[in-house]
Amino acid sequence: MHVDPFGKLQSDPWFLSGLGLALLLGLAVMLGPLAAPYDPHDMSFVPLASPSAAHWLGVNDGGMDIFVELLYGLRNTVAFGMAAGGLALVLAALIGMAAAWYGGWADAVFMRLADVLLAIPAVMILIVAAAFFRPVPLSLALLLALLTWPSTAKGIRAQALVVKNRRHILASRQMGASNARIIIRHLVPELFPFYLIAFAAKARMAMFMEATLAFLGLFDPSRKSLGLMISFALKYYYLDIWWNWLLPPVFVLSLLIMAVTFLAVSLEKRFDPRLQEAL
Amino acid sequence: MRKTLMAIWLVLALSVPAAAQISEIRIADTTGDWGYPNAFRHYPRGPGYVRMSWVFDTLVWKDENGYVPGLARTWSFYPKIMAFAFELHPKAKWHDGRAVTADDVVFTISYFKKHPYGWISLDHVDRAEAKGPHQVVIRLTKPYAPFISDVGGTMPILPRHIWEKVDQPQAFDAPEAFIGSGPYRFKDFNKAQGTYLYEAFADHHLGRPRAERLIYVRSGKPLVSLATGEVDLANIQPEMAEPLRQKGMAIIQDERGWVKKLMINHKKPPFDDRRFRQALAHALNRQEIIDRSQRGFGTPASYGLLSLDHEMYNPDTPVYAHDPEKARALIAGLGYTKGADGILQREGRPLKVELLSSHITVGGQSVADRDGEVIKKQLEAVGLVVDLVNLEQATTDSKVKNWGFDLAVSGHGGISGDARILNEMISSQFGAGSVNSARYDANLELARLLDAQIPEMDVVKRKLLVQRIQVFHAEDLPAIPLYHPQSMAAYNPQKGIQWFFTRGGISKGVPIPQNKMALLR
Amino acid sequence: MSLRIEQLSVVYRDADHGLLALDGIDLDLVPGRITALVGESGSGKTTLGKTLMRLLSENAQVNGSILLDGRPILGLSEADFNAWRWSRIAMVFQNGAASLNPVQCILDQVAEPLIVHRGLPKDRACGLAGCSMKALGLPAGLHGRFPHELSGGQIQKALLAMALILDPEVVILDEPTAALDPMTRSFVAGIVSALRPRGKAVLLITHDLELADTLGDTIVVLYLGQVMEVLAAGELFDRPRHPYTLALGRSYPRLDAAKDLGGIRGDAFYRRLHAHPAGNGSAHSHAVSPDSAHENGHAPTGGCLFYPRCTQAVEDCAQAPVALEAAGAGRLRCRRGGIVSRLNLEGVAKRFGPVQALAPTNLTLQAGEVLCLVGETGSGKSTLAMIAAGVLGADQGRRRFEDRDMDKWLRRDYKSLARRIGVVYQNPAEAVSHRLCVADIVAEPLQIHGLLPDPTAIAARVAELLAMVRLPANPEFLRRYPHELNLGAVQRVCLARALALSPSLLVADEPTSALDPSVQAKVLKMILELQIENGLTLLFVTHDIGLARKIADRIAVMHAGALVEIGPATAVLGRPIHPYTRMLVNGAGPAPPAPPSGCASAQRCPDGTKICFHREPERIGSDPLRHAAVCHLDAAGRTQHQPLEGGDR
Amino acid sequence: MDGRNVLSGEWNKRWTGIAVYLLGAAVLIYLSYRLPALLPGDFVTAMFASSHVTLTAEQDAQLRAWYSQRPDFGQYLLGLLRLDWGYSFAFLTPVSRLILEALPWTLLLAGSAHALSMALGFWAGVEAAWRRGGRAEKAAVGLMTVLEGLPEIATGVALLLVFALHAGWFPASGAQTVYARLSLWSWMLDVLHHLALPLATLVLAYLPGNFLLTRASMVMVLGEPFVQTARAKGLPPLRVRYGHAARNALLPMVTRFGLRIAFMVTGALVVETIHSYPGLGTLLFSAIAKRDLPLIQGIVLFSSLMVLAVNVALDRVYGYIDPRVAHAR
Repeated sequence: MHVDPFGKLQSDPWFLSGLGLALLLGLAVMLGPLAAPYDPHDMSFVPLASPSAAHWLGVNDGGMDIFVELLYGLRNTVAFGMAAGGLALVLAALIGMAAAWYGGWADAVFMRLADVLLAIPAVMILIVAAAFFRPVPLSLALLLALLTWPSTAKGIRAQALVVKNRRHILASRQMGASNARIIIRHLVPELFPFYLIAFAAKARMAMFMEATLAFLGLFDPSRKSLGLMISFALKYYYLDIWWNWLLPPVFVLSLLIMAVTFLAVSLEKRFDPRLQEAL
Repeated sequence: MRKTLMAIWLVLALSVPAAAQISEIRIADTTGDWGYPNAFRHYPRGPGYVRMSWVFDTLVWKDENGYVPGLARTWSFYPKIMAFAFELHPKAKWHDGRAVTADDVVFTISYFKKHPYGWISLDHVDRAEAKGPHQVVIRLTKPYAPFISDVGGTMPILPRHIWEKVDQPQAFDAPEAFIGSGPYRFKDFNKAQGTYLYEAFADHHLGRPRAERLIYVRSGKPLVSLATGEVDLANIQPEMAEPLRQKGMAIIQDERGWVKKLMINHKKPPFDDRRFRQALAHALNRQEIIDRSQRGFGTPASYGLLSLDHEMYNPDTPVYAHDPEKARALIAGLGYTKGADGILQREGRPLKVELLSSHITVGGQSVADRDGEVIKKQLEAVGLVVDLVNLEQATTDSKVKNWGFDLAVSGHGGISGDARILNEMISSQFGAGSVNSARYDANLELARLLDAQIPEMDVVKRKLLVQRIQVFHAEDLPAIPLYHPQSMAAYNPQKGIQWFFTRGGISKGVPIPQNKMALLR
Repeated sequence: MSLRIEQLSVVYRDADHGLLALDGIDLDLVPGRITALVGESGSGKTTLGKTLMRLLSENAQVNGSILLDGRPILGLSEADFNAWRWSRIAMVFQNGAASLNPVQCILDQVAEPLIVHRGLPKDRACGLAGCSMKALGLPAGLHGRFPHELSGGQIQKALLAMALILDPEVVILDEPTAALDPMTRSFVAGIVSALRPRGKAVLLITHDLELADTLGDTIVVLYLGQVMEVLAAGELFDRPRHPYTLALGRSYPRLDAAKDLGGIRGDAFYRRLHAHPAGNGSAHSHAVSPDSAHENGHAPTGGCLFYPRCTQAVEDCAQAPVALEAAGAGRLRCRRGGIVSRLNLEGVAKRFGPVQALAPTNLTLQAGEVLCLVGETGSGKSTLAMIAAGVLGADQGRRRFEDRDMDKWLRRDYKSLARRIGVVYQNPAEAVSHRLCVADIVAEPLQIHGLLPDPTAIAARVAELLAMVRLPANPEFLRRYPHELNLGAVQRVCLARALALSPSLLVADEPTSALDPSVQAKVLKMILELQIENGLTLLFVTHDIGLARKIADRIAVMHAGALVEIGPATAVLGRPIHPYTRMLVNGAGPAPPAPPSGCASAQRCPDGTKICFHREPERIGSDPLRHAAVCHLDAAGRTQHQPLEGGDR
Repeated sequence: MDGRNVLSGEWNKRWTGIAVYLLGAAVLIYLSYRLPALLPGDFVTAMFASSHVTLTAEQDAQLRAWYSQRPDFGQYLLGLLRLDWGYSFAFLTPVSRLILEALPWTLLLAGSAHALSMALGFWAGVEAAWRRGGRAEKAAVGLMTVLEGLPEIATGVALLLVFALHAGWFPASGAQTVYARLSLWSWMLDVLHHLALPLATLVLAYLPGNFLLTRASMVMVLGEPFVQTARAKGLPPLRVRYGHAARNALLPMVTRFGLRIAFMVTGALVVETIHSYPGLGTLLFSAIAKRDLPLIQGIVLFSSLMVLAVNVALDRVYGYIDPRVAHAR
């Protein structure tokens, strides 16, 4: 796919802020654990101590340093969110596109499969799955992706149906292009704005699901994650732990989402040349 | 017109001294629905029983000091004829106005023999005879020490004229199913919202209840509901005490009626060896668990399992000080050597242990805690490899019940009630069906003692037996008691009701502060 | 009320440079007179229209003044001018269906101005809109339809109805007749000229010189944003004064000009006899062409002599000598038995839901031939062309390409078939993905078939193709996007793409109808040259019989989904048999409705006999050489079948 | 080459669609029957776990036997048709009545939250896309992404603390002041008073997603020529923006709204728990905790029927919203 050279991109504010945030968080994920002053599982500090020189963000109820827990939690959450979000998007795009393009029985089968997955409450399947095999984060991310692709797939299918009969796609088919080539070369780029928005939504859902899973008791407490931190912090909502314990993970989560969404907005223009001069 | 009536009523209430009638009391509960409040439909847990206790009276009841008269004014035990005699309160009435008679008690016993009610076991009871309108004698087949606590204090008396016609008690949900002799009539249970409504039974034999209406409300955040005055009584987390005290709330604290313990799968090597279990006990620093997991609100439990506040508690039950070195020595004695990486291993296989943990419901509230994490740290310090698995509660319970575990963090109440709890929590003969029971029958002497203490009617002799049971439990450690979490409640004193935690827990040891006596003072 | 434009200029400001679209225009639109504005794409015609309607994008800088009835409209606030839009000044846009809201039926869209400006209730507004659409030739059945369900002509009529609904004083028409067939075109022209007596000031923007010449009271010629010349009515072709107008007029394919002379590949040749001294001494002859290095190498004399210049020659044509064989009535010396038929369709038909788009039809295409498919919109000519190209599946009938069954070939090995057929579509803007730049578009077929090994070879081939279609091959142009080019350039890119694999059959569906005359002339000339050079068979679909006359070897006339007449261009145009063809050639009025049975055009056929009203004439056979029509009379007017006495059904 | 997918003739496309649709429904009903049984543990263990009643071995076995007699799939199907969805183990009342009792609260909370956030999200999305590149759009997108970063757990508790505890404007829990003897009018006010906080939490959670989706979809429409025609027709700006442009950007929003309504049952579980708001989510979660199989089956079946119904409706609505889609299939 012929992408516009990065000439105009440098000057686009959305792209710069999105990229800046992404780099900042990437740095934190990479270097964080190395720069962390303590071991995240070290519970030897005075519980619920307020922020001090030794503990920038104070200590949580279990006696662990909050700042260190934040750094380790960030890495796990980003990994979990990106894995689940990314996989869900890929599944949704391919299935949605194939359903729209092939139509007929393929469309019907895929969409009914989507309905089945939509109807069964995800919570129950997570519990059943957690009981049968160890809730390793990777397997949970995979499971989440398998459960959540249907809603995006339906959205993409609806749009692909509108694009499917554009003349330049028929022309490409007449030139002898195989189905796969047409889907990848012509159908996929056509819906680019939606992928980024869908990815942001799915990644967000995955990261917040961590908190819900911790809330339900399905998440291994010894694995640090932002969701777990939030769920434990909320137990002491009546103490004034808001500023040092609850706000940081929530703030970092929204930074993550902002990075993905800003990039989505900026790249929108790049992938649809017509938009450059629109209005 | 109604508005003015209400106004007068309020003025009246305020002016009359504290003992006067108040319009309503609201109690908060996080879970909400505990089943319909009658013997056959309430959930088998503490809160379910308490909701029934407002409607159905028992022969005997308890308050913060000990046993008090319930339906029976006096009761006594005649060892020669192995029978208990109860003299009923003459003015006791059913909610439909009919008088409570000895026949009702006789009928209730025979009815519960035919339709067993989980909370009580009547296999020690032969039969009951009415010796007059208000005298009844209950004969035992063999002596049964916990009779007063288990049967006298727990068995709800059913009105004969209603239940004699009922052969399907579970399906019987007509309004008459909730006619009892308790201080409150049952009005409504909204299943979706998890709320209950009771109304005062004016001519209750112990006097008119202080609150006209009693309402249970479901509230996820008890502190907020209390502070905003939506509810008048609620269980709280220890940390909430201080902020609530500042808001003028009265705080009460229960005796140590609930214990957190580490279940051990003693059927599976190496856990089947007593010395290994003792080594585990030495490895655990219980005070650190309390500090890290409960922010210091809690006290280490006795290794004899019985609560420290129990009158039969044995002060010199063996204790295992936190001594990692001794623990390693004990384990080494079993043929384990310490590998280069500090991990204990035998024949090349590292000592790998799976620790199950989940949200245990304490007094009806499911709370996430860090016990699992702390225990994992402490055991790993000694050299074990601990794999902490956090699962949903029902999943963990089913794994423990089918012996599909190594270690599991668990907990239960009832340890300040009758000593029979020891039988249920140790021997499989009593507690095979319970998830919290250790089901440990390896020690024959312990099993003999357990069987001996049930029929022992003489309190002094029974105490000796119970104390020796505690020593055996501490030595064999079928499960390692960890600590008693501090369970507290808060209530709004302006309402003029003094709530209290019942001595030894309500009926068989339910650590909930909602005792009906508080509303009958 | 008149519209006076004084010293109007428009500059599109883009970051660091500006594009001068209009430069110092002075123009008066007088009520009751039509001003025609002609010029090629990129001359600024459309920009002027949009400036009058104040629809330019933010980055456009407008100075000079526009006075409507003496009041300057550029200074008005958006709200005030908005009230005038459509009620006093309305415009018909150029891009057809795309100018209509795809999710609203056309009746609502036409009625909307009445509801908004006049505050009429919805039902009354729809009533008024309905009859004004009927007056413009849109039957009531279509009113509830959506834009994508209508043909080009119907869309144009809808846009016209919408523009005239509020009876505005000034009407701007941007290319109202582009891509319309002659019937609809003359109908629209009638409507436009009818505006004159209704006292409207009309600005007609078009590249259709003939229309401008006949309709325009005054004709304004625009070139790169400047007015070159203003002429009175009828002077465009007869008395042009500016050289550009002359050149423009000359390159316009007018109806009466004859077809240009064609040409044969290679050069004229002569045949030279000579003997080889050292060889076996037998005299032999072989073709000599000026560039062949004859002296040192001997061009083999083996195969068919015509081999070097024959467009359907194959390997073995050059191997062995070809004997003279009997062929039908005459005799033929050709290894391949005369002109091979490249494609034959027997009884192919197509139905779209209720509409029978194409009745069962037989058609044979000779190798190296140019067949023009002529017919008005909705006659099924595009459907037939697309079936021939293999783009559309036929509901029934057999298709054979280079005497191999096409449907089996399609299913088993569609790639090799795709390499042999090139297609050029009607609307260039739609036929290319606006997401690919020029280089990618042309390279796509090469990439698909992977014929050329490495990217440099592909790039070279792309450059060569672009040169073939007279387009620059510099990197800056290669990176441009379709929407940055004018329609003519995009169509030529499509042509380059279609010819990338040097196909043996080129199907062109009205490729030049959306182009300016000068560009169209170049493109047509170039297609003919390629056809002559590569010997490819050309199926050219058009509604412009003047165009067909210029390039076609054979002409096939389509009417209401059926092939009504086919034959050599001169015969069909000289002595048309079928009444519809006659009408096409002489330009008579629209056809009356078909009778219940018998020949569809029996009503209006001058020599219609009794039989024509009772029995339907047979379908045309597939013999490529005969001049036949779906009619009971033969070329000489004699009845082909026994007259209808008794017995016949 | 159109010749290649000859399969998709008009007739059998419709029939395969319906056949597979029924197959999907059958799979759903079977799953709603089998899946709950797969949950580890059983009602007896779950119920008597941390309880003071210690069952003896035979009591435990006897109870287990009694609770494990479940209707086989045939009887289950018959029951469905007769609308007798079985008795809840714990509540000992018909499952259908339990669902109907909890449903109105879920409809009130989740339904109004979706409607409100969809309307607000659509309006804001259209306005932002219209002012594309302007400062207002930058601010709106910035604000919305920050909002999207807040997990609904955190916003729920924050609102509860600020408005219920400190300010005291709103009640802390429950759907109404229980058993308060109120007139109809004051009861409705009381319900709204309780609804405020949970509704605000949900709207804050759903709004950003809807906004971004609308904006992306609008941006794709703005490039089309018919928008310019609408402006040329001198229509008032609002009619141009909504009547013509936004109407074409409606398709993705309708899909999302349909899907959200479909899994409304378990969507608001977290907010229901924080604000102790009754609803199907809480009912399902407590049923799962108690392994109350009939109730779980009932709720899962109900949610499946909702999804199927929504899908049928969506197919109809697609054709109405964008005729091109109906033709494309």
